[in-house]
This record gives sequence, C-alpha cells and structure tokens, in this order.
Amino acid sequence: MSEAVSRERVEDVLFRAGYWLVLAVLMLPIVVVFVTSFQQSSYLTFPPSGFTLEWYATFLGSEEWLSAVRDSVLIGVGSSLLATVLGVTGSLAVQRSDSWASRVLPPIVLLPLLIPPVVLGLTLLIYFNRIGLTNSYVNIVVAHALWATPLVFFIMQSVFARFDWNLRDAGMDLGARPGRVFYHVTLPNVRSGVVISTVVAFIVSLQEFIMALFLKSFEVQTVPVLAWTSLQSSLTPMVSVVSAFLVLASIVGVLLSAAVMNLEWLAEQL
Amino acid sequence: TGMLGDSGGPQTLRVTVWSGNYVERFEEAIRPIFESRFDAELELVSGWNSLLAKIKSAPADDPPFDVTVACEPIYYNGRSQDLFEELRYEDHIPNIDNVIQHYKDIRPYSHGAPVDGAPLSILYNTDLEEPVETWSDFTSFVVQQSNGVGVDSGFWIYPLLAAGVGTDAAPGAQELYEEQHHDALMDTIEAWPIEGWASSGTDVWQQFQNGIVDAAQWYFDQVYYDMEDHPNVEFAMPEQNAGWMNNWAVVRGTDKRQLGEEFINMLLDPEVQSKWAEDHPLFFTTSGMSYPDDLAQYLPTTAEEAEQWSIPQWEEVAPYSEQFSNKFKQMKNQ
Amino acid sequence: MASVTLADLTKEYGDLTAVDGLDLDVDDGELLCLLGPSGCGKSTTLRMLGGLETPTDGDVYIGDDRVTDEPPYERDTSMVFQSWALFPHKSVIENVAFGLKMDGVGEAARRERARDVLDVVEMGEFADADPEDLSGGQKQRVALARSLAIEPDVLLLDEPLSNLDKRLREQMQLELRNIHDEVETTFVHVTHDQNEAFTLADSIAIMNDGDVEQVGEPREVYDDPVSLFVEEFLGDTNLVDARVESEIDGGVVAATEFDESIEVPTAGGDVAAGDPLTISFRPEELDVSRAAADGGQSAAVASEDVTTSLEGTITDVLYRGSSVRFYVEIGETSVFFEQSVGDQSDFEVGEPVVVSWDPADLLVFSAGERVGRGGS
Amino acid sequence: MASVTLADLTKEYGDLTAVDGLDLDVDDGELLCLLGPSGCGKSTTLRMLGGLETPTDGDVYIGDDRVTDEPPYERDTSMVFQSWALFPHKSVIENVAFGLKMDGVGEAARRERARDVLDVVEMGEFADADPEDLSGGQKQRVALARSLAIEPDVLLLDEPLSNLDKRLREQMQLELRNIHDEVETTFVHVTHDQNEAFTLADSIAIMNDGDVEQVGEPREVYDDPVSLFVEEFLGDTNLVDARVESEIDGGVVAATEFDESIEVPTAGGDVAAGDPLTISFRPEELDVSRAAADGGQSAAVASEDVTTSLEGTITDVLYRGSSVRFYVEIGETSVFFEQSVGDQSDFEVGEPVVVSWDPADLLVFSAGERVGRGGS
Amino acid sequence: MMGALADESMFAWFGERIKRRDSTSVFLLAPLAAFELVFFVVPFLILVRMSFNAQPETGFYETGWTLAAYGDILASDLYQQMILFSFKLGVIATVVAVALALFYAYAAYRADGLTKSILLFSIILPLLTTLVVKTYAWRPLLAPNGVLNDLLLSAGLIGSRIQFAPSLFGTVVGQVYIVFPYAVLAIYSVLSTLDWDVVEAARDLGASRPRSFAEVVLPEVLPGVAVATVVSFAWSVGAYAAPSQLGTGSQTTFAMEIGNLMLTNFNWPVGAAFALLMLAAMLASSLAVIRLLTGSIGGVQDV
Ligand SMILES: Nc1ncnc2c1ncn2[C@@H]1O[C@H](COP(=O)(O)OP(=O)(O)OP(=O)(O)O)[C@@H](O)[C@H]1O
Ligand SMILES: Nc1ncnc2c1ncn2[C@@H]1O[C@H](COP(=O)(O)OP(=O)(O)OP(=O)(O)O)[C@@H](O)[C@H]1O
Ligand SMILES: [Mg+2]
Ligand SMILES: [Mg+2]
Repeated sequence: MSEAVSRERVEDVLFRAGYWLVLAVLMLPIVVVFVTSFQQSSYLTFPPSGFTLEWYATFLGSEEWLSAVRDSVLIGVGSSLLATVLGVTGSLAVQRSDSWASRVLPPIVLLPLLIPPVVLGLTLLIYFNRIGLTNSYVNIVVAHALWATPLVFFIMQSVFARFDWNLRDAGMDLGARPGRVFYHVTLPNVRSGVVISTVVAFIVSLQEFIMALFLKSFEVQTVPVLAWTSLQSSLTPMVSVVSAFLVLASIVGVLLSAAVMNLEWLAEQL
Repeated sequence: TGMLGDSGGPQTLRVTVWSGNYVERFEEAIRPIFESRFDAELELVSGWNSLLAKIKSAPADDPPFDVTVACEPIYYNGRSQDLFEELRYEDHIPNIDNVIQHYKDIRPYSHGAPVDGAPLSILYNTDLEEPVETWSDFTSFVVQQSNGVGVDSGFWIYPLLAAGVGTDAAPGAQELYEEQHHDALMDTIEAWPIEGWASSGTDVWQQFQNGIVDAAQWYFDQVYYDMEDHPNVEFAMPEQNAGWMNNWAVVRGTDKRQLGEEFINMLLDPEVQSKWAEDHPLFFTTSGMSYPDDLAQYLPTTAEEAEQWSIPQWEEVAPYSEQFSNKFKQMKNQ
Repeated sequence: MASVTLADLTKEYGDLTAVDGLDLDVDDGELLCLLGPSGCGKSTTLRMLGGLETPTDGDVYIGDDRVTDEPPYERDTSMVFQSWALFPHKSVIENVAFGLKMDGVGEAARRERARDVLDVVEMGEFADADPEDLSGGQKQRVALARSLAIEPDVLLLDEPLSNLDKRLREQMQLELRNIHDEVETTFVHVTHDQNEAFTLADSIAIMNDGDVEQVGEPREVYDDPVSLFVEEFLGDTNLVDARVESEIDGGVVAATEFDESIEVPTAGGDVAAGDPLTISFRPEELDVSRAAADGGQSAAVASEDVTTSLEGTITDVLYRGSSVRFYVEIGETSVFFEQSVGDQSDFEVGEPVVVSWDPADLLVFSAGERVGRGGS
Repeated sequence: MASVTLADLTKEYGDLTAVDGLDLDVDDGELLCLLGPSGCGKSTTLRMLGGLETPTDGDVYIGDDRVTDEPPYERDTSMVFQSWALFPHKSVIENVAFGLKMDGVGEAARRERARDVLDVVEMGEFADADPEDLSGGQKQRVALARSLAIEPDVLLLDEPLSNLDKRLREQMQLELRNIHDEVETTFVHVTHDQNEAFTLADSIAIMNDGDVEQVGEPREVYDDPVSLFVEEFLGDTNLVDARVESEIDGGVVAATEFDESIEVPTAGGDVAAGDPLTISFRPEELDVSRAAADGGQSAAVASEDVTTSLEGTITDVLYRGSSVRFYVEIGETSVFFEQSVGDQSDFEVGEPVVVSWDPADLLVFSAGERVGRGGS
Repeated sequence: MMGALADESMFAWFGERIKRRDSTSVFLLAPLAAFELVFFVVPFLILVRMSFNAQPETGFYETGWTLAAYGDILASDLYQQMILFSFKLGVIATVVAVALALFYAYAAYRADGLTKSILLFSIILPLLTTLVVKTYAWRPLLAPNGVLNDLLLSAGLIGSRIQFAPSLFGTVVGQVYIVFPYAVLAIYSVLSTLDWDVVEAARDLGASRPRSFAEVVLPEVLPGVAVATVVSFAWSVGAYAAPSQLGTGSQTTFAMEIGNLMLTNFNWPVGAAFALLMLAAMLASSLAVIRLLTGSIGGVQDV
C-alpha cells in the first residue's frame, strides 16, 4: 500500500525536477544573451566583467541596425501574412475535399522545409532574376513564406480538425455566403490557431538568415543577416542587444495584442 | 535612394565590399571622399561570398551592382566567366601607374585593379613559454604542447600559404604551385596541432578566450584593432609572410562602367589610400601612399618588402585546387 | 411555409450509398417525423434538403421550385442541428439575429425581431447570455429561435432533443408542438426515438437503409406496419417464429416456437405451406390470467390443434417504476407483457399463467414483409 | 467481489463542494445504481471509489481495507467510462487484454482470457476490429469486457448506456443484468435514467447535491420516497399544490389547486393548519371514467367538502405508440393519466371525465419532506 | 470544331464546379496551389535541370545533359562521410529533441495555472531570440573554460576541463536547442486534444503512470511526434548554424558543404545534385518515419 504511495511521490518529484531542469537549460542561452547585452567590454565575454547601457545607446543610434530591425519586422509581417493567408485558405480547402489536388498539395507544401536554405536561396535567386522580380522585400518575403506556409498549413490542419463544421453549415443555412461565413463564423472560432500560426510564421522569418543572405540587397537586410555578417569580424555585444531588444519588443507586442484581444472580448460583452 | 526610374537625379554607384568591419571602415574612409569628388551617390552592400552567384544569376545587362571587390578565387572565376568588364586603364584609370609593379604581376589586372589587401598574422597566448613569431613555429615544441592552433576553416588557401611559407622545400609559398613539393607541404600542415577551425575573427578570439587554442592564424586587418581587448593575446608579423589582396572590378553589363572605372581610379589615388589607411589597417598598392606611423612597421612600403609576401595566384593553383580542397576537408573531418 | 418533395434522391459517399433513391412528399405546414435507426441516412436526407450536401442523383423541390443545386444560403430552409451549433463567440441574441443580419436587416429591426422570437421560446431573459452558460434545453431553444427568426418556409430539425434527459426531452417535445401550431411552418423533424415521433408528428416516415419504408399518420403506421422492420422499430413487441402448416379460411395454421400450432390471419397474403413466418404478439394485446388450478384450460381451448391461448410460466418480473414487465416462458420461447403497478394481479416468478389473444390482433410477416395487410 | 463502504466522503473543487459528506454501503455482489440529476456528484463519487480522484475528506473501504490513498492501479476496482475511453490505437482484443498485460499475464494466456470475456459480451467476432469502426453499443460492450477481464472486486459503471438509443439501451440493460448474475462482482452503476435503475438495480441510491437522499430496493424507494425530490425524480407524476385547512383523523383536509378541498393522509406527520403541502397523484393510481350525463356524480361524492373524486375535462390526448396519455383539466391545474392502446375507453378532447383515487395512494410532502411516511 | 467542343465542355465543367459546392474549395485551394507552383515547383525544376549540367574546369556550369554531378558525389568518400555525419547529427538531434519535447509537452499539458503558462512561454522565448546569437551563446557555456566546466570543476565532478564545444556534443546541444521549441509546439498541439479519460482508464486497469504514458499517451500523440520528428530531422540533417558555430571542423553537414560548393567552389551542378540526392533521402526517411508513426501518409493531415 504505502509502497505504491511512496513510489508515486518519487515519480512526482522526479517529474517535476525533470521539467524544471529542462526549463533552466532552455533559459541559459537567453540569460547569456541578456547579460552580455549589458556588458562593458566591446567583445562578447561571459560572465562579463562590468555592466553598461552604452551598447543600447549605440544600437539606438545605429542606422544600420535600426533599419535592419525595420526590415526584419517588415519582412516578418509580410511573410507571416502571406503564409497565413495561403496556409489558412489552403488548409481550409483541403479539409473537406478529397480531390486529387488536395491530396497532392500537402507533400508539395512540405517539400521546401526539406531543402537546405542555401540551395533554396540560390535557386530562388536565379529564378527571381530570370523572371525579373528583383525587389528584395518581395523576394525574401516569398522565400520565407515558402518555409512558413507548411508550418501554418499543418498547424491549421490540426486546428480545423477540431473545428465544429456544423457551425459553418449553420451559418450558410442562415443565409450567409461563404465569404461571410468565414468572416462571421469560422474565423472567430479558429482565431487562436490563426494567431499561433501567424506568430510561428513570423518567428520563422525572423530567424532565417541564409536565404535572406542571398536575396538581400543594398536597401534590404534583416537582423539575423546583419548579426551573421558582423560575426565574421568580431562579435560585439551589439548582437546581444538586438536580440534582447527583439525579445523585449515581442513580449511587449504579445502583451499588447493580448490586451487588445481582451478589449475586443470586452467590447463583445457590452 | 536608388529607386527604379529616378534616373533624372544623381547617379548611384552600387559597390560590393566585404562584410564586417571592412564595410564599416570603408564607409568611414571612402564615402566622404567619393561624395566630394563625384556628383553621384555611393551605395555599399557588404557581400558575403555570394557575390559571384548574384552576378551570375542576374541578366547579363542588369547586374545587381556596378563595382565589386574581389580576391582569389573570386577574381579568377569572375574573370574567366566573363563576369567583369575589362578595365579601360588608358582612358579612365591613369592612377594604375602609381601601383607597385609587383602587385600588378601577381595576377592579370586586365579586369580588376589591385588596390588593397592584408597580411596574415600570428596570434599567440602570452602565457606560452616562448613567443610564436614565424609560421614554422607552429610545428615547434611549445606550440605542439599547447592547447592547439586555430586556422581559417573557410579558405584553405591561406592556411596552406602560411604552411608553405613555413616549409623550406621551396621559396615563399611556391610549394603550392609545384607539385613535387605538395607532400612536404601537406606534411607540414598536418604537423600543426590544429584544434580550432575558425570561420570568423570572432571565432578566433572566442577560441583563445575559451582555452581551445593558444596560437592562431588570422588576418591582420581584422585583429589589429581588437588586440587591445585581449590582453593575454599577442600578435606577430613574420617577415616571410603571406596575405590576401583585392582586385577591384567593374561588373559586366553595368550601365555605369565609366563611373565604376573612375571610382577604381579614385581608390588608386595615393592620397585616398593614405586617408583610408588611417581607418583600416590594410596594405595598399601604390607607392606614393603613406601609412600612419605605427602601421608602417608592419606593412610593406617598398616593392622589396612586398615581394617577401606570398599572395595567392589562382591561375597557378587552379589545377590542384580540387585536390587541395579535398585534402583540407579531410583534415577537418578526421 | 411550403411543401417539400424529394424525388429519387440518392447520395453516395464513395462506395457507401447513404441515401438510396428516396421519394418523399411533405405537405404545407405539416410536421413530419423522419424516424429510423442510427446510420440509416436521416441526417444525410435532411442535409440535402437544406442544401448542405449535394445529391448524387435525384431532385429536391421546395414548393414548386427545383432547388437541387441551390446553395444553402439561397434556400428558404433552416436547420436546427443535433449539436445545436450555436455560435460560441456570439451572445444569445446575436445568434438569433444572425440570419437577419445576413439578410441585411438593420440592427434595430433585427434585435427587435430576435427578441420577439426569443420570447416565443421563453428565452427572452437570456438574450445577452453567452451560449456556453446555458443548459442543454436552453441551448436547444436558442437554436430553434435562431432558425425561426428567419421565418423559413421549411424548418429542419436534426435530432435536436437527443442530448436531453428524459424529463427535459418530454417538456421540449410539448413546446415544439406548440411552436409548430403557432408558426405554421413545415417541419421536418429527424429522430431515432419512436416515442418522440408519436408525440410530435402529423405524419411519420420510417427510414431504413437509405430509403423510406412507410409514411403515414402515427396511429396508422403503428396499427398497420408494412414490414417487420417497421413493426420492430416502432415499439417493444414479442416476435415469434413460425412455419405455415396449412391454409384455412382467411388465414393459415402455423407451427410456432410455442410448440403449439396457432391460427393466424393472412387474408389476401400469398403464403404457402412450409413458408417461414414471423408473428408479432404485441404485449398490450395479450390477456394474461392465472392458470386454473387443474391446468386443464389450455387443453380445452386447444381443440382442433389450433389455439388462441396458451399456458406458460412466469420466468422474470422486471419492476420498472410505474409499470411491471413480466416474462412468460411458453414452449421454446418467451413473451413479455406489462402491467401498471396500479393493477392488482401481481404474478410471481414460477407461477403458471394463461396467455390469450385475439387472432385479429396478430401481425404476420413473411420474409420481412407484412402478410395480409389491412388486418389489425 | 467485495463490499464497498464510503464514510463521510467529501470532495471539494475550490469553492464548489461536489460531494458532501456522503455515506454509503454496498454489499458483496450487489448491483447498486447511483441515480441522480446531472451535476449532483455521481461521477465524482465513482471516481473517488476508483482512485481517480483523491477525497478532500472521508474514507473509502473496499472489503475491509481502507484504500483512500491507494492509486487506481493498486485497487481491485475497474471503471467503465461514460465515454468508454477505449484505446483508439489498439484492436478490440488488445483493449480487452490490456489490464492483464499490466498484470504481467503472458501473451497467450491473456489473449485466451480476453477471447473468453469477449464471448461473454458476444463480441468474439470483433476481436480484431478497430474500436473506431464499432457502433456505440458494441463499443460499450468492449469497454465492459475490458473491465471484466481483470476480474475486479468492484465494477464501476459511469452512465455507460447514456449514449445508446432506446432499443440498444434496453438490450444492454438486460445483458448487464445477465453478466452481473454470471460474474458475481459488486457493481456500482451510475445513471440519471430512472428506468435504467429500476431495470437493473438490486438497490438504488438516489443522490442530490452531493449527498445520498435515499437508499433501498427499487420497489421500496418507489413506493416509499422520503422526499419530494425522490418522488419527482423517480417517475412522471402529477404534483398538486395544497394548503392544510384542518386536521382530521389520520390526516388533514387540504385546499388544492383543483379548487376543491380533499382529504389527505398525513399519519404521524407534523403539519398544522395553513402549512403548504405538495400532493403527488401518480397517474397509475388514478381511476378515470366518463362523467355521468347529468353531471351530478361529482357533487354527490363531494359531500362534506372533501372528495376522493373530481370532475374534469380532457384537454389533450397524446398518442405514444403502445400507450395514450390523456391530460385532464381540473380547477386551476391539470393532471395526466395513461392508458394502454389495448384498453377500450378512448376519451376524446373536450369530453368531461371523473377522476377518482384512493386517498391512501396519495403521497404528501411538506417543505420537500415526506409527510406521514409509511403510508401508500 | 473539336477544339471548340472541348472548350465548351471545359466551360461547362467549370460552370458545374462553380455551381456545386466544391467551388469554394477550388477557389480556396487556388492561391496556395498557384503560389507553390510559381514560387516553388518552377524554381525546383530549375534546380533539377541544373543538376544535369556539366561542371567546367572553372566556375559555375556548362549547359548539357550529364549525370556526372551525381557520379561525383556518389564516388566521393568525403561526401559519403559528410552524408553519414549529416544523418548522424539528424538522428541524434532528432531523437534527443523529440524525446525531450515529448516529456516537456506532456509536463505543460499536465500542469495548470502559472506553471503551465511558464512552461509554454519558455518555449516561445528561445524562438524570439535571434538564431545566430542564441547558438553562439552556448559557446561561453560549453567551452573548456566556460561556465559548465567551472561548475563541474568546483563541484568536483570532473578532474580536468572538458571541451564540450566545439565538439559533436556542442553541435548536438545547439541543434537540439534550435529545433526543440518547434518539436514541443507540434506535440503539444496534438496532446492538448488528448482525451484524458483514456489515460485514466489505463491506470484504472493497473498501468502505473510511466506505463500508462507509454501504452496510451504515446500512441495517441504519434501524429504530433511525426510532425516534430520530420521538422527536427529535416532541419538537423541540413543544419548550418549549430555545426558551424559549435562544431569542430569535422562537424560538416551536407548543407554546409553545398554552401561551400555553390559559393566558394562555384560548382553548381554538383551542389544541385547533392541537394537533390539528399532531398530524396530525407523525403524517403521522413515518409518512412511518418508511416511508421502514424500508420499512413495521410496521418499527418489528421494532426
Ligand atoms: N461525410 C460522409 N462521408 C462518408 N460517409 C458518410 C458521411 N456522412 C454520412 N456518412 C455515412 O452515411 C450513412 C448515413 O449517415 P447519416 O448521418 O445520414 O445517418 P443518420 O440516419 O443520421 O444516423 P444517426 O441517427 O446516427 O445520426 C452512415 O453510414 C454514415 O456513416
Ligand atoms: N475537475 C473538476 N473541477 C471542478 N469542478 C468539477 C470537476 N469535476 C466535477 N466538478 C463539478 O462537480 C459537480 C459534480 O460533478 P459530477 O461530474 O460528479 O456530476 P454528475 O453527477 O456525474 O453529473 P452528470 O450526470 O452530468 O455526469 C459538478 O458541479 C461539476 O461541475
Ligand atoms: Mg444523424
Ligand atoms: Mg457524470
């Protein structure tokens, strides 16, 4: 009797210890990034010897880094929107159809994820040049969307699998055309899934630097590209500063959008 | 700036340079001069090594940039693939005459003018019992017993040049170009206790800091200014040395060929190079330029000094390049 | 309000034929119950009616219009879903006003109308509630109100009561009836619960395997089932296997599992000696009394080898609250009958009883089809 | 097989007390039905019994062992879940053999045993099927087999039949009964369907709001409910509000919603003039006949201002297959009674009838509690 | 005449489509299909074409039709070594990442309140940190004189400093760190739909907690595990950042080598052929994994 009970206790303790340990390890590099963003010396050391806000000041005064942040955000927003629209509509279409197109499409959508970004980047570079599409924003947005779309697509597949399709039927039955049904009925119900997949898409774009390296131009370069190229010479705390800045900005963004959504929810209640 | 269709305004010259602190210092030194001398704007992009791919994949009459920096093997490949315009020295680049002949002899300069470059340097931990001052010291007992040696993992030619300089089979790094010495060359480099494969200056400093290496090969221009941050690392410039050199080229199909040539001409102006040297510890190819005083002791100022340095001659090494490349990869992979 | 006609309606899902050449007419203003076992194609039929599914073959008419290819939002039908399908992110009144909003009715007008309909289903006070907070019965009424609000010509109800417990279900059945009387819309109501169908329907259509077996008024169908399937489906009955022995006037004599031959009415039926039959002894038509002490009664009635009463033994008494169900073993089989607990004749297990019936009350089936229909 | 004792069992979820100091004994081999409305704490009680929930307070004994803190896999109980909870990625036989596998029974032995149990529930031929492909009733039987396979001392069933249609449900009820007789295990069966409880139970425990209101044999509980809650919950009945006017021998005279005063038995009860009462007229205890043409009968019986019969008017006739339900308006209220369709007295809407009863059959409640218990 | 007829019937077919309800699904499918066609399928064909070109002495490619590039790759010991290493890294990183992710996702699923929020948020945080930097951040932690060594030394667990990075170990840590959050998300999204009753049923039938996890939870979340595995595997086999920042020279994946081939050696046909060969190998192993884990290829769609 008490044997089983005490075994459960031990299991409990091990289980808890396990996930807190993983959590701690997960946070280690983040701690390094944050701490080094305040360090005094001009090359990255950990643990650092002194602290300063100087690098934040440098960052905020650096046109190059600021415009990289702007480009990253623009491209992230562009590609996550594109991927979300394509992934959501595509996944919606595939859901309830058994045409050949809807069977062929999912593996094709998955394929770009399996191709090394060097290859995908170079191939796209050649292709974009051939068709004369040389706007770097568009190029990088498309390239990132190729990676983000499968993620959105598969996340939405699982979301739609849990969606109650009767609601859509009910909407149509009550006289709403497909577009309005989507807007008034489907979307509000899968909103959290859409938000999650958009965020994931944005993150993929925010992280990707190899395709972006190929497709960048004079005007356009993203943060990870700049971070990667500046790694080539010497790693200043600037890279940490930008990361810390992006993390903080995202957290603020998440909190803000949560607040906005709640406001919306509040508005709905009134 | 530089949007499509605004050809009415001042011209924009799009120039590719190396990334990292090269572009930062280039920007500081050259942009003001360029803007004061030309009625044009300068747009700099720091290319990674994808620049040839970009030219190659672009339409022949619409390259992604107008002027590019190039070293070997990029210069060689660009030239042999017709990706660069031939330079019209007579008409637009009179300053070529300022260039020390030795630099012009290293490679054909028909498609690219030799402008700048940097020597390799040796970095070593000051805690070592003896300083590491020549390339042959990498095989010395002190280095063999240390944590290890760090070398560039991306461009095999530079570690091999250094090894060649440190090998006595042939003068300079001639071992690279003469097949009979290849075995001796490989024996030398295999004797180096390589522990760190660095792909950037950052890597090298990290490897020192993290106790992975106690000596390393890296590029003078990238480490010179960072030395002060690393009190336990010293650097040495052997007299018998190797290095890299840029040939600046005008990209094929550009509609600003002349402006590009004039830009290169500007880079060959000793005055410009002197100014540039204040910002960036590079060596320059004209005889008339002068270095800020502390630099002059490290960099060649005369043709004789320049000839002590082995700079890659791709034409000579091309037949063996695959073989070297594979050997090098095998070394890394073992 | 409009009549509905389904003509040779068929729906195939791959290899599976869910609805198979179904014909059905529903009159203007009628409340038709579509009754059938799980998986027989009721929902599919309803969904084709509402336009939520495209028929593989056949046509749907509402009034005189062929609407087979019309999308759901163009049809004047409205569906109350089995799961209600209330929009979870909208308040009760927004749910009800949704259809009107889609019709372009202005904010004020549609809220007023929605409020009126909510009052009809007695949900006025919950107008601003969140559907999630309602009980099952309340949700059901909101779903109904949502459909009623657009004043459809035909209201489709897909087992809207199946999730409710017995008490609530009965209450809702009455309410549905009242609403139907009030709004005068054609209702097509799907259910698999025969009690519900009897309580509600003007007429009942019994489906089996993708087709309608029988349509008619509840009483008519109950009294005069066309097939064994309908008989079995409509209520609890005792089915006894038999085999035709000989023909007599207006019927046959059949050997039964009771180990006795009995006379059964097969007037007009086409059966021959040796045919297998199934005979339905409905429990409410059985007369049961204590066997006489000497046990001779059975033999007395059983003159001429046929009988209308048999002796058996009570084997089981199932107390079911207000009624008691008794099982009687007769020969190789057993039959049950029920008594209200108010009745005084409390039989006990093991007690011998005499079970008798009027041959005219027996329903006879051969190969699943009713024999000598028109009897009862 | 073992007895079960719950002592002062309490479970709180935050502020909500789901089970509130519940005491209950279940005998060895007994089949107890836990009956109660949705949300009254039935599942919670069962889950504490099975070890899936830890009580906030109180104890659980199985046999003589206190098992309150034992994890579920150490208890000799087994649960049949409301949702069946079959393992979707395992075949039917793997599902059934699962418990034996966990007990370390060898492959061959456990498959053989699983096959035997599947045969008991008549699912032998589906051994290799995927649970997803089974119908509801079949799934239910597999869930049962899975629990039976480990031969638990106590089998816990959480509304396992609630998802089935009426026919299948009744069939499964009988099967459950038979299985219980066969395996001789203690069963605790949760349901909110009173018919099911009557059909199955050796004894019934009626729960309300986290506590047991009454425990006893089905008949006992039906005949002698301790409270209005039990009376209402156990079946359809007519509840009539009344107010005590005066006391008489063995009872009181009460003014009712019928607009007439009647005599009601309250022997031993403690009521005073002016107290509000609720009187239950069970439909099966009402006698209904056509009113005499002159309409004088009612007045005749109603001498002395009290009456055991009243005149009313049929307002509604609900045809329910084998039975017919009639609603009679009397005074301000209406009562219903039922007749089998076999009976000949077909009343029609609008027809005046006389409803009479035996006062001894009335159940009287005051403030929800039974008054004068022991009557009936 | 025939053409006109065909056109007409095409028209009729379209009309029918539009009228029937699957028209919506055709319209919905169109943007994605068009996007993939224009921006993926066509460039992909260019890549395929490239792999059949000939490789000249210097630079890029010479138009032609030859299998030389494929031959070069298959004949080279060095490439075989890299392919082997790529798959080794792919398998190790995937196994570690997916196993940890399974555990972590389960912990998050079981936790509630603040703990749950913390666990979930801890997944998002690394995703928001620039990849280049977060990978690099492991170096001061894992280096011979880094934090981990300091800790282990002062705890007396090791006698002398160990080079955790650069090394295979460091590469795996870095790669796992990159793919772990995605793996958790993939598994968690399926886990969150798990019917808890089933687990309780298992425990009720005598399965201890670890056992019920293995017997019931695991098979249930296999579709999520499949997605996590495929994504982790694809990204780990083609790893770039982690091996180049945390590996020694011998941690060279095929993706790094392709980068080399295409950008330094200007050997495009070989690069393209290499990419395609690896794509085929990865696709085959991914499909095998999916089939193994979910019983069918369609399984991924049910996720
Ligand atoms: N979308 C579908 N794809 C494939 N088969 C389907 C589909 N919808 C229904 N079916 C099948 O068609 C048959 C009829 O289904 P339908 O839903 O009409 O039954 P039903 O009579 O409403 O049953 P229930 O009473 O259980 O709701 C069933 O066998 C079902 O499995
Ligand atoms: N895990 C839980 N957390 C909070 N409240 C709970 C939880 N489980 C049950 N409850 C609450 O406890 C009360 C009793 O629940 P329980 O499931 O025991 O009811 P029940 O009698 O089984 O009802 P039903 O017939 O609907 O299944 C309900 O009010 C329910 O909301
Ligand atoms: Mg249905
Ligand atoms: Mg329950």
